[in-house]
Amino acid sequence: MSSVLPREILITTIARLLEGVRHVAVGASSPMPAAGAMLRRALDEKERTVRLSILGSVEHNFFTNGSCELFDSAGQGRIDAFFLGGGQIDGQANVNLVGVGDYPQVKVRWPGSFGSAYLYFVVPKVILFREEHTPRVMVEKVDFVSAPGFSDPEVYRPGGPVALLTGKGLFSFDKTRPGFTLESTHEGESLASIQEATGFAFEHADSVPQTPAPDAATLKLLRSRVLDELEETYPAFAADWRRDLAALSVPA
Amino acid sequence: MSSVLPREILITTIARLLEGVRHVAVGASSPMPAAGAMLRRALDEKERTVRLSILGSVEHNFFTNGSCELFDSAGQGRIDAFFLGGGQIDGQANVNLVGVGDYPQVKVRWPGSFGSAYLYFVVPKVILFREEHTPRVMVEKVDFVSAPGFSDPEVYRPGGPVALLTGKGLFSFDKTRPGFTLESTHEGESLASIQEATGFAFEHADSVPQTPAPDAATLKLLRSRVLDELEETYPAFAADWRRDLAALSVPA
Amino acid sequence: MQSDLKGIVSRMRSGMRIAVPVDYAGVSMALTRPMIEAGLRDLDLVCVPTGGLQVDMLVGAGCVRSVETSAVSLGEAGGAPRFNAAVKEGSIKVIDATCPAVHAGLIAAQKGSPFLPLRGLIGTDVLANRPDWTVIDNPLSDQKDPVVLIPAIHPDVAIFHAPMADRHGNVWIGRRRELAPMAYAARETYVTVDRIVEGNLLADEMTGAGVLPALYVSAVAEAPKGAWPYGLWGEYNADVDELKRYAAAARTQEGFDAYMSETAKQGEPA
Amino acid sequence: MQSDLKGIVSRMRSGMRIAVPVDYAGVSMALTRPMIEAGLRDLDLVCVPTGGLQVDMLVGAGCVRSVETSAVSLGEAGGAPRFNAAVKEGSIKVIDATCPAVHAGLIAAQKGSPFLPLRGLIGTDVLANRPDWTVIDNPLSDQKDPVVLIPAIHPDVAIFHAPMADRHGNVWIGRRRELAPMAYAARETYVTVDRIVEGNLLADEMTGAGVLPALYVSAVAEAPKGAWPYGLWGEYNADVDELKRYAAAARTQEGFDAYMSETAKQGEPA
Repeated sequence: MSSVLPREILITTIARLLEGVRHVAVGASSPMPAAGAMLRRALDEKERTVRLSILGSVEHNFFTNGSCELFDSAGQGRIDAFFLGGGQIDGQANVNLVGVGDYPQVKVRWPGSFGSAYLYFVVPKVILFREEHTPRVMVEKVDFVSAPGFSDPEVYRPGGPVALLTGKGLFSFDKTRPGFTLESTHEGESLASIQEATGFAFEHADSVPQTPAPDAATLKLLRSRVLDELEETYPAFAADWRRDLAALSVPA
Repeated sequence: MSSVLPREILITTIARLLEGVRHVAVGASSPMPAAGAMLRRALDEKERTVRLSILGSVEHNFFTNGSCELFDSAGQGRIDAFFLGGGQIDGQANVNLVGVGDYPQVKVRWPGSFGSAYLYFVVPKVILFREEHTPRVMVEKVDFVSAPGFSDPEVYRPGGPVALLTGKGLFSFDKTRPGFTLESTHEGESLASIQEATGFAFEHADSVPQTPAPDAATLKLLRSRVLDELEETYPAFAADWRRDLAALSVPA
Repeated sequence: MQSDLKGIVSRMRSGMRIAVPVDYAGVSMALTRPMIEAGLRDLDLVCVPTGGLQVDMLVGAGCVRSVETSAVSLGEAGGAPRFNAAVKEGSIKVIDATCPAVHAGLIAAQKGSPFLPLRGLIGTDVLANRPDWTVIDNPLSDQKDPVVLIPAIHPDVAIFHAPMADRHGNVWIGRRRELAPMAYAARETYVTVDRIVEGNLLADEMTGAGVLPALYVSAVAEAPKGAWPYGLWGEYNADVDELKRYAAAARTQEGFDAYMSETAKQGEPA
Repeated sequence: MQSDLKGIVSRMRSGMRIAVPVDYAGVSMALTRPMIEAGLRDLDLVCVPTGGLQVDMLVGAGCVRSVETSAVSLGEAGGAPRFNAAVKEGSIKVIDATCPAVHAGLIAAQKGSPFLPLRGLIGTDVLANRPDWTVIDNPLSDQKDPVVLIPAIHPDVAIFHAPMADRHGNVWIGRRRELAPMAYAARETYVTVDRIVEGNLLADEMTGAGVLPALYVSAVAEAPKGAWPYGLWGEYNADVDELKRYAAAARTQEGFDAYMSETAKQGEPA
């Protein structure tokens, strides 16, 4: 088990969450979601075509109508999955990409909401992905709602969050409550360590399983084809990964 | 005077109506409006650039965003003048491009309203141009309003009709009445002959002047440069014109 | 992705709403006869924004239930004889529009929006006959300001003809950008092309600029000169003589039927 | 039509609303310093749909009154230091948007429409802080269906950088189509290009497909590598080291001032 890198478990988990999708879009600086989508594509290639759009990439760009096309195609229902991070994420899956403190003169200003206030509503599978899992990120209530985790029934909302994946564990989201359920803890974490790191309450089984590592075949695919593909768009991330593999003394 | 062709008087009149415009759009099969715009462009070339967009033409196409771009640019206020015909035109400048009789099962069906129901509202100078001047075209009331000649004050309407040019005469349009005023009669026509051919009432001075013919310099420009330019897009019309010039025994 | 004319038509069903382009933008005339031969019925055509020969033939062959359009004509060859006859007889429903309203409906669908507002139209009989169009008072204005809302148009199928596609299904539409909203708005898009090219049209910025990506294309079939007797921008001109021959023949239903069976024997154009 | 950087900046005025593109679409960095040197003040920037170095520099130089944007950052080089500081100090007004809302506002202007409806947004603090955005109940629905109306955005000026233009003022924007609505919506559009080419870009269907026509272009200036340190699609990559150098320097106003006067001496990039 210690022969698998933490990021490989994250990427494999992302690929599992993407089961059944046809078209995934990821942000420009999102190597792990991209890797997860590439793994999904490699696993599914005999059954279906999985498209991967990486914003700002030339190689992984299916768009020819400018930066509005991502939003248009999401509105058309042509994007099945998307990833959102967040400076703050709260227990109702609200996401804050704007800042900490009283808006507009926030104490800490982040870039802004980007397309979240739209995509979170229309993309069926939105995966919240943030490696940093601390009480300052996983808060009880966000200071600014860039995009809300759930909406009243009269609001047009074919999309929304399905999961929250962090450096410590994987949660599913139940929009009927609404709230998160801890599904698994990553190696080295426990229910207690996650509760301590999380500013919001969440549900969990009495005994929470560990996040599964990839099987040997998947791991091989990941370290060969996916890593090679990833290198084209994210050379620095791929180099890092290769270095860590070398340190593991595992043949890459 | 008889050394000037009727169409040359029409084209010159169109050019006069286009004084001051920067961008004229004409339909695909509108050689005379196109010729009028080309004459305007030639006359003004030292003072300003007059753009001419001919729908469906490659040579005179400034557009790269498909067939919606004409309407978009008109909505942006970038088209100063446009021409409309009409199977029926009435005394309030209503235009019918759909058919005669009870809609929808009309007795005579014409192609349809095209973009008139929009462009008539937003293009500042719409020139109604129809050579056939008979009671069946110039009616008291159109059977179907493809586009209305005037609108209530609360309706957004920066554009509308400024003139009606026919094979018999030139009318101006007064939107405050609303109604037409006969400004001039073409050679061979009179107030009486026009009244007889017109199904709607119109205002007129006691003595209606004759539509002026082009001066010698303008006529020269028309028969050289404009005719040459027109030939690229409307070869059949240009050939006709040259034949008639030859028949006039006027050196073309 | 790659298919043929029969393969494409086998994916169409009677009762579908089908979007077709204006005569100069690339009409897939190559699909017209296979659609007729497949016995499609009750089609609801949406002309983007006007129709011509393809519409007239489909109407003449009895395939059509309704036509939403800003106009139908054969251009230089005159009025559309079978369409005009059907309107007079009341055998098809004509839903008169105006060009920018058709574009607005497709762009609303492109944007996943329920409607687009459109200026103009107030006081026309076009509006008066469109119960699906709604006039509201502009909520952003502090004065009375009526504006028309055009609902999104969601065709089941869009069909058109283009100069080329690659084997991935990327289609080069050049500056005929109205073809893109048709495809964005439609559930399925079928394209015929003069030629299939090697390589990837998206790989190069110059060709990529004019591409409708495969993401929106359900199937492509090669059909050389597939717009004939219409022309194709940058490729070949319309065959006006043929359009006139059709126009003369189709003045009667018998003449139309004779034209269709005669030209069926001729096969593809030279 | 053809001009130079100073000629273009001389046509801008303090208090204007200026639209600028996203960092990867062609930012006219070449115009940034001339705008600062011209002493422009109280600019209202509209980022289409996000901003970066150009916005941060204009803010740092005191040219800006407000920024309407979906985000401002230096991408890989981190947060936008002068923008973030100005937001915290309250010395500029930030008007937070979301990407498709900026596009919707420009496309409304493109279409001459007063607004465009946009899904999403309901329940966000983005919406709560936009008194200019209005929620209505969709008039075309028979159920309760709230939808947001985004008013048209009419910039006084749009500026961007592109690979090439011809002497007629036609600008090749390739597949960066968001540049077109910026120009359609703006009263004036100023473009810098890496090179001016002979001939007419509209004369050929292949190049024409990627052209913003001269009709929408007020002036063009040649500025080789004019997007630097940003990259230009299909031409050159971003100079991330330079962006990082800026990001480090501009953490303080003094550092920003020093960077600007130092790089002013350097002149144009290699």
